[in-house]
Amino acid sequence: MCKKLTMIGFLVVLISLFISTVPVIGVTIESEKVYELTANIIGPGPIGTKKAENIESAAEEINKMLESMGSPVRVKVSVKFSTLKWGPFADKFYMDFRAGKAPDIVNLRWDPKLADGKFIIPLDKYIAMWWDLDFYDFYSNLWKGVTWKNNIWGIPNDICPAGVWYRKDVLRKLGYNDEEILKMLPSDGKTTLNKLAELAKKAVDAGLVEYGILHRPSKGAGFYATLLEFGVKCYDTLTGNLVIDEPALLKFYKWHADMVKEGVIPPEPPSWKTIHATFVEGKTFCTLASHVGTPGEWKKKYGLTDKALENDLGFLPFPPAVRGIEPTSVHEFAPYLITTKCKHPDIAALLIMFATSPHACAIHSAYTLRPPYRGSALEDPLIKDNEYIQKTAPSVRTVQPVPVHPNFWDYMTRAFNALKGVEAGIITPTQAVDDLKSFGTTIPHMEFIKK
Amino acid sequence: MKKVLGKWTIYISLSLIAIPFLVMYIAFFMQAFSKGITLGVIPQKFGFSNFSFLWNPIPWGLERTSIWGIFLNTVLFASISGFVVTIVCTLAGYALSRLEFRGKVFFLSLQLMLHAITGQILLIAIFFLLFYTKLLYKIPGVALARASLEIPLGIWMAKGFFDTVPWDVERAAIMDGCTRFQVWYMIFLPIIKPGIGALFIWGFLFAWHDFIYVYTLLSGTVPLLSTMLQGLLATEVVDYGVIAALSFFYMLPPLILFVFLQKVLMKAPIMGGKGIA
Amino acid sequence: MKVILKDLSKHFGNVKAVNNLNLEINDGEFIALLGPSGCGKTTTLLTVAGLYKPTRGYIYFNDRIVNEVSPKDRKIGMVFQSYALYPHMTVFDNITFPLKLKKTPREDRKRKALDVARLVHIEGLLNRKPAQLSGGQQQRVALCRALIKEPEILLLDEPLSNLDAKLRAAMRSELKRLQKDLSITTIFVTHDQVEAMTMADRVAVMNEGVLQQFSNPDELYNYPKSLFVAGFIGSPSINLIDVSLARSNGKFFLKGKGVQIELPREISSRVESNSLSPQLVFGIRPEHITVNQKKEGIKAEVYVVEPLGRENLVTIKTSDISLKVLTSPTLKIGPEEKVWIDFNLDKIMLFDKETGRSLLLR
Amino acid sequence: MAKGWLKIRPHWFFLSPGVLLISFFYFIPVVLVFVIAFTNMDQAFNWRFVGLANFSRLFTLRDPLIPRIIKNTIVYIVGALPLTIIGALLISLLTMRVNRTASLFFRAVFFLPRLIPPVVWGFLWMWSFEGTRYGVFNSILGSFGLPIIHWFIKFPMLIVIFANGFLGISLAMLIFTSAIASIPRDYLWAAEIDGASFWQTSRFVIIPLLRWPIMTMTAWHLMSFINSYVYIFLITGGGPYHATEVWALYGYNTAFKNYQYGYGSSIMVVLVVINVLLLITLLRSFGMKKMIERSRIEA
Repeated sequence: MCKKLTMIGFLVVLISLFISTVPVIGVTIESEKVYELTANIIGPGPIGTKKAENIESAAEEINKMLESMGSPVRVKVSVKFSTLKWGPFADKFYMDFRAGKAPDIVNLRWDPKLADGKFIIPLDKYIAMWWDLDFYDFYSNLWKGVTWKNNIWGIPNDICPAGVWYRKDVLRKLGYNDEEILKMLPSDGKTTLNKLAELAKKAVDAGLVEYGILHRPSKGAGFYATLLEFGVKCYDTLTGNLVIDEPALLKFYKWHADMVKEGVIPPEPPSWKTIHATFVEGKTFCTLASHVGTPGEWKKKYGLTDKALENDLGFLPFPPAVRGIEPTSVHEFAPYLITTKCKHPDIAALLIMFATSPHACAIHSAYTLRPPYRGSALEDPLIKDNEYIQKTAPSVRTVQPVPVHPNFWDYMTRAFNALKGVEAGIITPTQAVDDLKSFGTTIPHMEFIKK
Repeated sequence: MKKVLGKWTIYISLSLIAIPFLVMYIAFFMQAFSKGITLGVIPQKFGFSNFSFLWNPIPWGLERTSIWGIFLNTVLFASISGFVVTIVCTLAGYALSRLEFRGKVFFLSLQLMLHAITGQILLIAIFFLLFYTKLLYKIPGVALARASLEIPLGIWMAKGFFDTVPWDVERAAIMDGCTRFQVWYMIFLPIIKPGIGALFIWGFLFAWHDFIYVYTLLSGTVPLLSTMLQGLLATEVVDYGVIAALSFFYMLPPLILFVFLQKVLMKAPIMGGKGIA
Repeated sequence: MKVILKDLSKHFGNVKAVNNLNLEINDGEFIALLGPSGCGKTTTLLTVAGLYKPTRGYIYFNDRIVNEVSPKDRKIGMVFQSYALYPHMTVFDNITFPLKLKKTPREDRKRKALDVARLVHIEGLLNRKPAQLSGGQQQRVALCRALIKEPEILLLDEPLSNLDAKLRAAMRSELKRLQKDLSITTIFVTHDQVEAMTMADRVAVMNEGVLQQFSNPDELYNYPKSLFVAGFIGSPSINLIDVSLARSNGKFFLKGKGVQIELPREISSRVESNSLSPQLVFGIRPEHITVNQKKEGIKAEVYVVEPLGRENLVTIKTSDISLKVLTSPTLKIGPEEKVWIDFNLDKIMLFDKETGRSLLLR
Repeated sequence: MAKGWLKIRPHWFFLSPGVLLISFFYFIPVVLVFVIAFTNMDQAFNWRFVGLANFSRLFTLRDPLIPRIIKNTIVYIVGALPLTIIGALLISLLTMRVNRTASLFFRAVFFLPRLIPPVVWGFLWMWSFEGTRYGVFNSILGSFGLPIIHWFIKFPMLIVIFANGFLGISLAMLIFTSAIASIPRDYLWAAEIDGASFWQTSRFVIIPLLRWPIMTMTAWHLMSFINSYVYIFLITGGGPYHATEVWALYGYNTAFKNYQYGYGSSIMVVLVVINVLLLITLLRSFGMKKMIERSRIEA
């Protein structure tokens, strides 16, 4: 309680400071001054709605404080929430932007093109200004994911360490007891992808499941993670260049082609709906398409029970597929960004700060079952007693961000497209690698690792 | 006996071609009006629950869009297109049917050539054109672009309507002292009323059905029924049942128009149906 | 081949196109189906061809019922009103099309085509397309195509109606000669009575799907069995006057508006035995009325004089009745002139007004 | 209203709106697409001219997808065009032979695609051939205990060809049936009396008489299959792995999916050129002037 009061005190000071920086201080203007802002917030699915609601409640909180201060200034924010997929949502943003309808705050998959194309503004100023007040306990690895050319461009608002979910009940039906299961698939991920595939094949052959292993139907962090499992080097951290790692890529594609042949992976990745539905129904043994927080979505949309989550499902980071690789967990997210079209970036930044407060973070976490993105949120009464969140929260610390490079997602798109071609049997693994090689020639400074 | 057998082979071969389509149509219909289907076509529970979007907001996240706003957008878009097609084509059709001027043959054959170029391959350029003229992402601008796709053939259609009017009517009107514009306005327009109706409906329907122009030039910013449906399909947030019901709702106005105005439409040259989109 | 139509009916929904038709056509005979348009004559022809299935009744070719035989197996040749020459084939291909379908060798086809083409004098046109031919030539090609199959029955559907008057007259005699030479049973549909009368051995007059009379042209003209036939046959057409029969002093009189005619004894006796109702129609052909200025007969007034060249057609009015009369051009009369007319009582016809049946024939 | 002006040049008054719109939405875009084809225009909308770079990428096979795209385009056209014309002919001929009700029914079934909006038609195909047990045909297979089929993996091009072909059929069928209906009945009767079977009548009489509609429909659909990509875009988006990506769709995707407007334009320029060449050939062989009647008032 005491802590909260000091917090409010801080904020009041802050706001008075802040208002003075905006030349509209209440003394000179009698009538109400209302700042109107817009925000476009994206999913995932209906489950991400708290990211939008948090902005709305941030505005309310600010207005309350302003009122208590007697200031005539008000903030009005209209938030639009979209359940579009990230790709189409980004398209829409670019179009809106060109049409002059860009929102002030937007929530996109982070892409350095946004910064290079002058679509968004850097936020270092605000982060530095309010570091002690608010941003001090964001997990530090998250900032890496939104840094580009020595600037921070977005505020993290969500995290989902991607990994492997599998069905323990299927393994039990195959005759393993819980101890054996934990030994084969330890929760730290120190096993191999082939072990997983072997079990999946057994389950498929026994007719227990329809699908052995399902991966994402589109590019994304989980896809990048599977590349890492095969030791594929996509990005050179030293030079900041993208890399095409032929031998590792070939291994990656060959493995998938073999899995399709064995019937473990379907030749055509099913849609998200099918992935989730069949996994919850127990018709899929293992999904590489999900992350720590996915059970939240399963519970809300697909009828997963707490008991089943407790007993029948198991999670681990992506296990290595080749020797010498550590289990990995990867994240990507859509941070809050402020567009260059924003007329009052200060107010937008303030809104974002309130919308990422420990309590707001806890609200989001509680609703989605995703781990909080800042440590102090774990203390919040909302999730303090939530066993699942408390249990999975540490996984965030080891998560690594996806590389920040303007062509990284183009690369992933191409690589994923080739994967689909390999699985469908339209091209061979060698052709897939050739395809990527020819893509590489169109990107400046691409590095190649030859066989 | 041999003849009877021959008849049956005809029926059977026709049915064989038709069955996959019938299955698709029936599955679609059943999906729209039931909770779900088994065996491809057999509905589980008949009802209108999928149509709840008619009185509730569309289940599209927090973007609580009412179907009726989108419906009105679509009506507006299609109507503008219909009007533009009607006005431009009745004007030009008259000149091409009744006036003699240099380059007429060239103009007419040009229209046929332009119609053959579907406009889809010019979409990139049209995108930039609209962007620089500040018409991009605005219903009137895009409707104008969409209407211009139908104008080449529309001019031919309109010419056909004017051609059916006997020359003596025009000769009489000119003797009575009409100017050309008066002839057009006071004599011809009333005579070819059904043709004008057909032109309007024609422009309206193609705009109503259009996807790629709306998707590329209006997308997101201003949803129409076609792009909204495609968006729902792409995002997978709603069931197939709701999508089928929405599709049904989307298809209904043109179907009703078509059934009621079939006679008028059929007066239009049959080429009115445009190739693939 | 002998063709017999027995109780033949063809209905289209509620429309009875042909109703209970009975016809017997002898081998080698040339008959015409005559009637106004819509009388069912073409339907009859198409039914004989097998293109229509009879609703009721039978068609016999010789003694065989052919109701179920398909057109191609009926050994018929047909010429359509429009000729139905396939526009995309040459004359030769058109003519030999039936043979081609029967997979006749090309050599045979050539030979036969030449034979038939010679018959109708089109051997020089074999390589042309139908569009390059005149109407008469097209007609001959169509005939050729019908004949090449060596049909036993030839069906002609108004084959001359698309030709101009001069050509039509020429084709008439040619068709007739050809038919006699080949002695094929021929059924000829026409609405032109002159064509029917000049060409056919016998003419079947039809009206509204019902056969009116089937007899040779002479009989048809002079002894029509019904009011319809009397009115339909003959140009200029017959004069018909509503009359009633009256008897006085053992003599019979026909009384109309302003006319009274005494019937000769032999006619009146027949009338007496036949007639039931007193309402009759009196008919007399224009050439059987004589006009004089000698004040003999019924007094009348000239209304119009139409010179036809060889004769004049004079319309004459007496009381309220107008009559058409053929007079010699030497008789100089003009409108509004007073004349007197006389009927050739041997040639008069009498019909029952209600049934339309002739009262003078058995 | 400028009456005097109207008197001198009335046709300008009547034609100007049409000329204006057509110049704006056809002529200027054609010029523009040629100009953009020489830039490396991307999302940022910068006009930077790169000379022939786009075209050299296209023609020297530095884009390894090009052979695949060309092959797809050829397979697509070679498959869909005959399907459309032969299918439409077959259906029109068959429906001619059945009774009225049945013929109306079948024609309605095959005409319906034209009344269905593209998005819905796309959805119908996507959903019917979905590779999971939720797809219409797989759910039927499943209920008979048969394994599901990954339609879009096994027959992607076939599905696209059929989806587009039957759209073509709906139009061509309409044209052909009305053309058949306008053939004088005498021709068919004459053929029947001459002893032609149904197929012989069709082959020797009906189809030769339909030469003009068949030619127009072939030309029409050839252009249409070359230029349009909406249905492929909706059904497969060009996938899986470019298996159904035809030239026009590749141009669209390059521009609007990958934001390479410049390269996309150069792809479309190729189509514009092909169109112009094709049109010139077609117009020559069809004799355009014959189709246009002269007016009969000199005023």
